[in-house]
Amino acid sequence: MKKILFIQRRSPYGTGFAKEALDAILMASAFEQEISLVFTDDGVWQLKNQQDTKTLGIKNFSPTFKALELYEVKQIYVEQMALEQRGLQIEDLIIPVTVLATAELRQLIQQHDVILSF
Amino acid sequence: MKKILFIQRRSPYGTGFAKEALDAILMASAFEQEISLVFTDDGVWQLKNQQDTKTLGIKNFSPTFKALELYEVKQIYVEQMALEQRGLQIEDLIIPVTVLATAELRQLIQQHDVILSF
Amino acid sequence: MSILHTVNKSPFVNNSLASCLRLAAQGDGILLIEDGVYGGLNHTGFTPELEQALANFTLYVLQPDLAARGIVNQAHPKVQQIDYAGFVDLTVFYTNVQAWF
Amino acid sequence: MSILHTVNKSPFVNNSLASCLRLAAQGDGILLIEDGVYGGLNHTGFTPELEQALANFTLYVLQPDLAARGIVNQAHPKVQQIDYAGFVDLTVFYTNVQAWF
Amino acid sequence: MKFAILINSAPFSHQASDTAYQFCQAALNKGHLIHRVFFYHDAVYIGSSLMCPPQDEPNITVHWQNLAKQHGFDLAICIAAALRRGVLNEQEAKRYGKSSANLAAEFKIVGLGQLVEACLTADRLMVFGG
Amino acid sequence: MKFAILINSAPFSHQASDTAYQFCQAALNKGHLIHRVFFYHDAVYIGSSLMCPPQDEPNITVHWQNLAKQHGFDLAICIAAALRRGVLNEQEAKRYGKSSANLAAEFKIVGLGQLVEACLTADRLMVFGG
Repeated sequence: MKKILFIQRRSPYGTGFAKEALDAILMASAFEQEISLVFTDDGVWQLKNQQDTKTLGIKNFSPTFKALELYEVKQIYVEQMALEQRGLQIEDLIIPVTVLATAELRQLIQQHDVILSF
Repeated sequence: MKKILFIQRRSPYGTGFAKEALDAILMASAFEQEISLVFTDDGVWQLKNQQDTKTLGIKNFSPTFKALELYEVKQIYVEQMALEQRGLQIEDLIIPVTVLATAELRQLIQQHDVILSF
Repeated sequence: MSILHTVNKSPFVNNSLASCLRLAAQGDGILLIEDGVYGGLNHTGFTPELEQALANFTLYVLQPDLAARGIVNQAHPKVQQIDYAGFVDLTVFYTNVQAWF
Repeated sequence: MSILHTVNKSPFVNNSLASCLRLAAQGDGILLIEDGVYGGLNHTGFTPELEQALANFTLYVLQPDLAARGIVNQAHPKVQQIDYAGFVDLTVFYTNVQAWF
Repeated sequence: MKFAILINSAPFSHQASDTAYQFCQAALNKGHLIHRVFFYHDAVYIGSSLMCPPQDEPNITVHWQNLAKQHGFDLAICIAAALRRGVLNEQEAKRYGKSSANLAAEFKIVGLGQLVEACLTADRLMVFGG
Repeated sequence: MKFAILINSAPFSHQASDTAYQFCQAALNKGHLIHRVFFYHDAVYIGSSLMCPPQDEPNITVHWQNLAKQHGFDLAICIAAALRRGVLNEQEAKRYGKSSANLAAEFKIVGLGQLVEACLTADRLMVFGG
């Protein structure tokens, strides 16, 4: 068994990275490995609640994050500093997450076998 | 006759913007309009001398800048601050340019009818 | 003569908005679109720079892009929210347009 | 256990190198490639941050990317210049690799 | 007002082509004219006839086709950018010995001069970038 | 060492696919193995058979084909990313009612599971990003 870490650093919608990264996470969850997700930098915007893409005419993929628990993806981390810089609190996020200080996140990254960053 | 301004803000090679922007500049020069070029931010790296792409196996397009004079593109400007931040001097550039202070560049931009930025 | 500047990159990631603010002239308009709308928020690390910009420029933000990102309520009160029709009107009101990306 | 971080964006434009420096651990290696090599230069506005990074990490820069950009002579003397073969060796030497882009 | 539109980014990977489309729709609704939409850099991929987006995602190529047909403006793809990236009409496919073309209907492959001409003709150039 | 390679960026527009190619060549020269090269996001365009780069520019598709043939590794293109962007093999072209396919020889269209499998099998995953 390998410990796989996904690091999400991109905002949703502006580029296609966030959406296609989520597809990769869901796929990885089928392989019964130990999966962790980290959201930092503009990646924390992916988890912002109240997203409404109707006027843009593109798909709102943020509800899919709520399905992660069903896929047994339960280790979901957010860097505290990334939230603070963006004026966000955990209540603003669409799913419950574990908030990490920068030093804790630094340690967490070292504990994984494979790092997929998007 | 329209006054057309090309603003180059991207480094060469990392992305394809710089090269394809240069193609557009050469094309515009055939229309006998008044054309000005500005290099700022990482765009000043496009003009760095001594570029050597042999090991990368991609094409070095920087010699094309020397042809701009033949195409009657003679108003070529560089923002002083962009050079300074990057440790560059005009002697490091492949062609002669006019160096502008930020305030001068700000004025120059206002004097154009069409702005094409890459 | 004044210019409408459009900016589509997040100021937390990219220098496009910073360059725009450096090179726009007093009285110009700046419209934040796509990921650029993250630059138009209140209570973020970028807000002090935004408030400085508000002294020299008129700031606009594309509301549909705020809505998509779930941040309509976080928008700075002095930044004007417009829709696509308003975007079109601005390009007519200002005499030229420059895109920063 | 230590990680080789690769960074391919210019620190003058993008926050990738800054994020890498924040989240890399003492003893990790950082390899600057593509437009990332602009972060490995001497006498630029970024050099003070680079020199701070050199206290905690080993910095490498891909020489073919320096050469393409005409900046071999501008590289910081404490940043190790390597070729693609050296790049491969580093990925073996370190136990994991993380890409910042 | 007469607008020229320049799009620089690939579909899906960047929002720019969606924004450009919404802008054009709004401009036309207000009675303005679109002189030409010019697809440069990775935006040439928007002219591919082979895209098969999922049912719940918009098909940007079809959106442009409909808007251009309805309002009679050009969908112009830069030839040099398109050849490099493999967006070909029948003529170019034949010239380069390729077995098939993939340029979508309504789109035309043109020279870069058409971008400059559009800048000179229009009242405003709008750039939607990458 | 056994490497898995993930490429995320379009050809021409980003240097990442060139860097990935040079890395793979150097790794193979040193006797390492490439398990699979996985093309995701805009990198799926690298598998297009229709690209016609100018004579003085390298053809990255041909480079990958030659390297893969010589060393016997997979050139795997993500099916979901490829369908969206219009990179199709014969089977998908038929399924979606398209008149032609444009997947280059040696490239295979596969599921995203092949990326995960590559991560689990290889000693190192190398990501070349956008």
